[in-house]
Amino acid sequence: MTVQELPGAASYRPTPPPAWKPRTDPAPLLPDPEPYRVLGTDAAAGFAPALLRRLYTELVRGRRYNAQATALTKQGRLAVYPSSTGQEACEVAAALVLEDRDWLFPSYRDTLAAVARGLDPVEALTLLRGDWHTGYDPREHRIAPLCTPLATQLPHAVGLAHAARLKGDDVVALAMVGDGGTSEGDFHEALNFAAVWQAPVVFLVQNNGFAISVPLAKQTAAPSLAHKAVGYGMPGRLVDGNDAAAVHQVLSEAVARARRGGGPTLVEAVTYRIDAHTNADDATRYRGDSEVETWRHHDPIQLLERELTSRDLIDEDGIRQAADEAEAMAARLRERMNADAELNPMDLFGHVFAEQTAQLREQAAQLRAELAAEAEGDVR
Amino acid sequence: MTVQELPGAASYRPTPPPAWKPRTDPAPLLPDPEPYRVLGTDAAAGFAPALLRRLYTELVRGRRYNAQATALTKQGRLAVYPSSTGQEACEVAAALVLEDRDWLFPSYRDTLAAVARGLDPVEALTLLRGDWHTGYDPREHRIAPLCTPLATQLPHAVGLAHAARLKGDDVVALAMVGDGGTSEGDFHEALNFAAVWQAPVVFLVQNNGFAISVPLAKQTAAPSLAHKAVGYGMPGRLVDGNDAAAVHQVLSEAVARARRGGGPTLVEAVTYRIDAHTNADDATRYRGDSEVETWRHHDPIQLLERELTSRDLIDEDGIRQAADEAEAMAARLRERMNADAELNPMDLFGHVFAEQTAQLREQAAQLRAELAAEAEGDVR
Amino acid sequence: MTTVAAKPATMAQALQRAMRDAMAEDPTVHVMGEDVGTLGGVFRVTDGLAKEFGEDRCTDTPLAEAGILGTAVGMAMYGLRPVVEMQFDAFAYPAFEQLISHVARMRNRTRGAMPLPLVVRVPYGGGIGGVEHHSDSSEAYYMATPGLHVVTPATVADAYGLLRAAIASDDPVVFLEPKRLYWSKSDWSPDTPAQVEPIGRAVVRRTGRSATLITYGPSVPVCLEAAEAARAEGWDLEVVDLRSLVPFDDETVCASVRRTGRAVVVHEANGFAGPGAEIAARVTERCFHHLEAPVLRVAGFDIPYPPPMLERHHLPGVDRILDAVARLQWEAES
Amino acid sequence: MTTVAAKPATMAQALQRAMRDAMAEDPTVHVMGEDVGTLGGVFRVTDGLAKEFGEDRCTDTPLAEAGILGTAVGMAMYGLRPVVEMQFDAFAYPAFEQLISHVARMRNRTRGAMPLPLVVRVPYGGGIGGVEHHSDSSEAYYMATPGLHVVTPATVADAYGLLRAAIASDDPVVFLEPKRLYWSKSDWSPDTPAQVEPIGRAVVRRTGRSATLITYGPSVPVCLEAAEAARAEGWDLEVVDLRSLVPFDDETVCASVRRTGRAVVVHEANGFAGPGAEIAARVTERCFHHLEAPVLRVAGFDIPYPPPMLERHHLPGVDRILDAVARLQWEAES
Ligand SMILES: Cc1ncc(C[n+]2csc(CCOP(=O)(O)OP(=O)(O)O)c2C)c(N)n1
Ligand SMILES: Cc1ncc(C[n+]2csc(CCOP(=O)(O)OP(=O)(O)O)c2C)c(N)n1
Ligand SMILES: [Mg+2]
Ligand SMILES: [Mg+2]
Repeated sequence: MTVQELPGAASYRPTPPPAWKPRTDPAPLLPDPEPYRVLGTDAAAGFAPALLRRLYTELVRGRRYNAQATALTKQGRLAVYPSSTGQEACEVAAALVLEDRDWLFPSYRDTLAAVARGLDPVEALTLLRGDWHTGYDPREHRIAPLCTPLATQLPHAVGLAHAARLKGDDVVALAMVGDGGTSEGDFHEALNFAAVWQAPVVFLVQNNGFAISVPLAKQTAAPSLAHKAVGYGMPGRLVDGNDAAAVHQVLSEAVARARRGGGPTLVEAVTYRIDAHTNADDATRYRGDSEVETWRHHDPIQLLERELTSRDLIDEDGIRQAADEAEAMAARLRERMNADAELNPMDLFGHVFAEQTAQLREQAAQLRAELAAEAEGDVR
Repeated sequence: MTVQELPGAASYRPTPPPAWKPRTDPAPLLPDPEPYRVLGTDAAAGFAPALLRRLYTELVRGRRYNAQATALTKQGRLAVYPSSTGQEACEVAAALVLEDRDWLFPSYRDTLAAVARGLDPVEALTLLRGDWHTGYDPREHRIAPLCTPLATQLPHAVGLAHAARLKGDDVVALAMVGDGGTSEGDFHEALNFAAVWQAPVVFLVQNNGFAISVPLAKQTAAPSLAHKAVGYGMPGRLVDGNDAAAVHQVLSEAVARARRGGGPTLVEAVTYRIDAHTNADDATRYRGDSEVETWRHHDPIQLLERELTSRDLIDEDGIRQAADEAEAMAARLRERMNADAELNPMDLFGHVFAEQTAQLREQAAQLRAELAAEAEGDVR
Repeated sequence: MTTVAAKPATMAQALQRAMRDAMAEDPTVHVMGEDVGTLGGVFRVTDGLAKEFGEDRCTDTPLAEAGILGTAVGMAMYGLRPVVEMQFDAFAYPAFEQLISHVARMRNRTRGAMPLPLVVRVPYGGGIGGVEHHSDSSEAYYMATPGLHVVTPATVADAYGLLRAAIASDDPVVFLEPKRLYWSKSDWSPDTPAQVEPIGRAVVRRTGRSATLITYGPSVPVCLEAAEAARAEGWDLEVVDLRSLVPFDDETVCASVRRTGRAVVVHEANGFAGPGAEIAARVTERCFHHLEAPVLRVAGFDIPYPPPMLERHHLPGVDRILDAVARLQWEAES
Repeated sequence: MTTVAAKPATMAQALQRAMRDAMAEDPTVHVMGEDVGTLGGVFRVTDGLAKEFGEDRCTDTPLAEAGILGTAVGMAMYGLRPVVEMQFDAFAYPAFEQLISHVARMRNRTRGAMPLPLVVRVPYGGGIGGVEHHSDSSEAYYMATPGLHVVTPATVADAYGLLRAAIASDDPVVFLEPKRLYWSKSDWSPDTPAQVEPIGRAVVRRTGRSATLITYGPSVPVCLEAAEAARAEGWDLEVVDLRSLVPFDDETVCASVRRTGRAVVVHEANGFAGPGAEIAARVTERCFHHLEAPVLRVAGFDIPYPPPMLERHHLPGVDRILDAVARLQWEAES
């Protein structure tokens, strides 16, 4: 076919590219240039005192929980603990904005969010204790298993939210991921699917400045992680991740939007990991004390405590009571974690498939025989 | 550690989140709301007539090349051909904006870009012929192998550009991908690495409206694919992909920017695939004739031809000459492709590793013996 | 039954019918993948499903395999039964992390609380003149991943019956569809009473006394042809079609090998660390004293899949199978 | 040599030293991965390299394994020799498509015009109390992918020598580092004259006459221990350390098995379709008439890797190895 033979050549008239209709107005998708804040601003007045007090209690508990869990690693009672000290506002708000029927998709660092949602802390720590991979029934609690391979839980959240919507259920999924996790392909694919399907899902990125030792500047050159939303056609929100009220508000709005069929939102919460990556990490290798110190002055608990005290919403007694409750929780946790976990080695073969294959039956028999021999040996 | 014991509590004063310094101003990264155009606008006057004529000749050749290659599939001379008819402006411009030392990373649809860059069309078609996987030495031509797994070539382009920069070489890589390919995780990871490393690479997305049968609306909800750039901190440019001058200009600017150390650019060229996905595809299953017809009225060759004729930069003779040259090219190609490809089965073992392993030597010996027996059988 | 042709049906049609019947019976069955909706898949295996059940039940996804499988995991977590199509074998690789780290492990991770009943359909194998990345035999990867069932039909009837079983299974199933048998016909037709084939049972396709050919998927017809040709050489070959690589039917396979005393494993996948390695090793472990000769393997060479013009040299053909049979130390017997 | 401790060195230090020496000798060697720079890697294997050679030579990448390997491919295309670190075995899975579809095939695809000399370092195996996804033995996937060399050291000296060879190789090498041997010591020290170990040669770690234990990586010390314990039972076991799974050293392995007449393959990876399947199959093919008993396998069970508190039940230990040796049909001999 030569050019001259091109069909339609006779009637040729240049037109604008026919497919070009901008699908969405990008302006409302763009995050504000500064992280949204509530505490210490006029916006705080609009918050129910009960909510602020609830947030405070949970933050204090959360901080104590993080400290206790880290202590348990030193006592050999946890294999490893990735602390969320400094990030409690995000952890707690993520749990509190959800209804009971909603689903939470935590990353490996987010045991606190699961606990704040009501999960038994011992069940939440099962994985990190070296006990079974997941310590709870995800369906009972509507909490997906703590996810270790980074960002892989995000498409799960999208699929689950989409499935709920197809079934006509009024369910929202909230998925948590770190700044480092946003670099993974799964982050991209999940956000894209969510936007195309208009799935009722909220993505919460806790930008705590580091992926283990790698600072944000080596992770992305974006104006903010929230700006990534635009490329998927969903709104991006930037929030001060240490301002529990602000995180609660932004997440609540995103959840409400998702619930009413408005589709997904990407929320970037700017925060900081005060502790090392895990108890096994040496943070002095990659960051200076002064940076940590600076962030200690922007502490989520103190921000909220200041708001509460300055407005007489809490007094010394209330503060002490929150601390005491947290201390009691920690004592209970310590005590319960001091009991040895009881595992059944035969569980290794029990849940690979719905029905054990002949091969697994053979292998189970082998282990059973070995265990019997071991037990006999013990007796002798 | 209770709240009260929090280090720094005494000197506590709330500050803005310390890590929050917007890294980049997002405004200049955002693409224009409408695809950029040159032909038929005042901007066209700024173009060297020689460049416009060169583009025209190449578009006409390109169209003819696509038609010839498709015809070769019908004659059983090509195993499959994914035509770029309608997209010649992108294919040609991508080739022309590069210097000899630069690298081109074509996707599976972009044989035309490789040919326009000077690659022997028979070598370019080797893969699609059913002959060896790559028909040319990528290093000799600085053209990466045509890439079938979608978007996987994008990180290669980033790595190569980065390596060149580390070596101090003045080399730019231009990588091509389709609208569908932007959904892959590799797209995301490649753009992110490119921006973080400020690698001299240009990403050209040909948005031709479809990924096989899947229309853009099922692929993304973004305002445009160019808007994805913002989330990586690189500029996004939107261009009319059927306006060869506009594509050439936008790509040239992006290449120049990369060359002077300004980092990567994402270019979305809005175009349309006039032919079916490949010769094996039945496009009537997923799109109507009228849509195709509309796009035929926004044809890259005719857009340019109109510009040239209206400004007396080409006459009937010039048009005929371009067509004749294209025809001659097609005749040569047809003739050369009529000769059977000659493959050596022993090549199967020759390039798995630098040195053949003992195992491959055994297997090669087996095939050699079989071939000998076969040949003997033929003789008998 | 407007979308299914009159009998005899092709394997592609039988697969379509299996999904259609499953979708009609069970509203939780959802089909998803690239081009599965409007187009009906590049092999037309999902033809008509979107029209009949709507796009929410048969969904054209964005082009991202990890995203497809990852969202399917989420859907299964909520109680749906997703049937995912990977467009070609090699294009399932981007989804490996989701497959290995989640699909295969979710049930085990949660001690049974959260099973993942999902099917990953993967067209596999060569012989169709596909250019690079369109002819891989990737079953070894799936077999080496505990927690997955790995199933592959060789006949039209099995295509229907095994896919029904896979969709009904409460475990994740990697369902490998031999591309070059998509258009193969048989006496199966959509009017055949719907027969679900239980997963995990091999079947003897041809009985014989001299030696056993152990095979599956695209190599089954080749082995049957080889067995016919072997008669001229005086060998009476038994052909076992595994149908299910995981779970593995040791009983059927070993019963045959114990009877014949000789075995050759045949498949397209690369030999080294390929499926035949496991098969040869376990048959030897279990039938050692019945074996007159080592279990041999006829497999693809240990090379990346060849270009179309050379693939016939790579694929196990009748001659290569007969050569292996000839090397089964027949003298030793006498 | 400020970054290397006084002798004896650990395996982690020997690996670091191998990269350091290679980087010093060859400016095209680049180390990259998550946390490899400032932190020196989560196992400190790249400790000090960024400081000594600069961040352009030892680069902290964004957190995206496919992107890491994909950009490394591009760097190798331009003539560099990237040494990529995957942080843990299971976190290499996102990079599978790049590995299978490009790394393993680029040389073949271009008929030798574009080799990809790159190394993918993967810490693998269990026994360190790692939570889920931190203890996989993924070598079967790599072995089943033609075009990759697959190498794994079991001693400190080999860690140095094999990694040097891997970096010097013009082919892509998957270099599997047994996590739980990272802190193992030996008499190797950084002062030992730099010895490059050629890839593809197994080594007999202990000679014996009764049977051969064929093993590699983390299971080598276990097998040596088992061999010691076996003396009490009257068995004199030979232990072969494969060192290289691809290419496979048939010569050394078969010479041993032909001598002893009995063999057990030992590894942590799941047994089904695991590395031992190939090893047992090929040893049987080649040594059939020398075998007094079938080649047995002692491997991880066919289950997802267990949680830390149960991993000892999964990992092949001395007792399980001796049980297998006991099943080598000793009566048959007499
Ligand atoms: C796919 C994958 N790659 C690598 C790792 C190892 N890893 C665990 S945590 C971590 C850093 C995560 O950083 P970020 O996403 O910012 O979360 P944070 O730790 O700060 O909460 C890495 C690299 C992993 N878990 N999964
Ligand atoms: C990873 C991967 N998945 C699937 C395919 C199969 N496939 C080939 S072309 C194509 C559509 C590509 O669409 P797009 O990126 O828009 O490029 P276009 O064909 O329009 O040029 C698909 C799905 C592939 N080649 N690679
Ligand atoms: Mg982080
Ligand atoms: Mg397209």
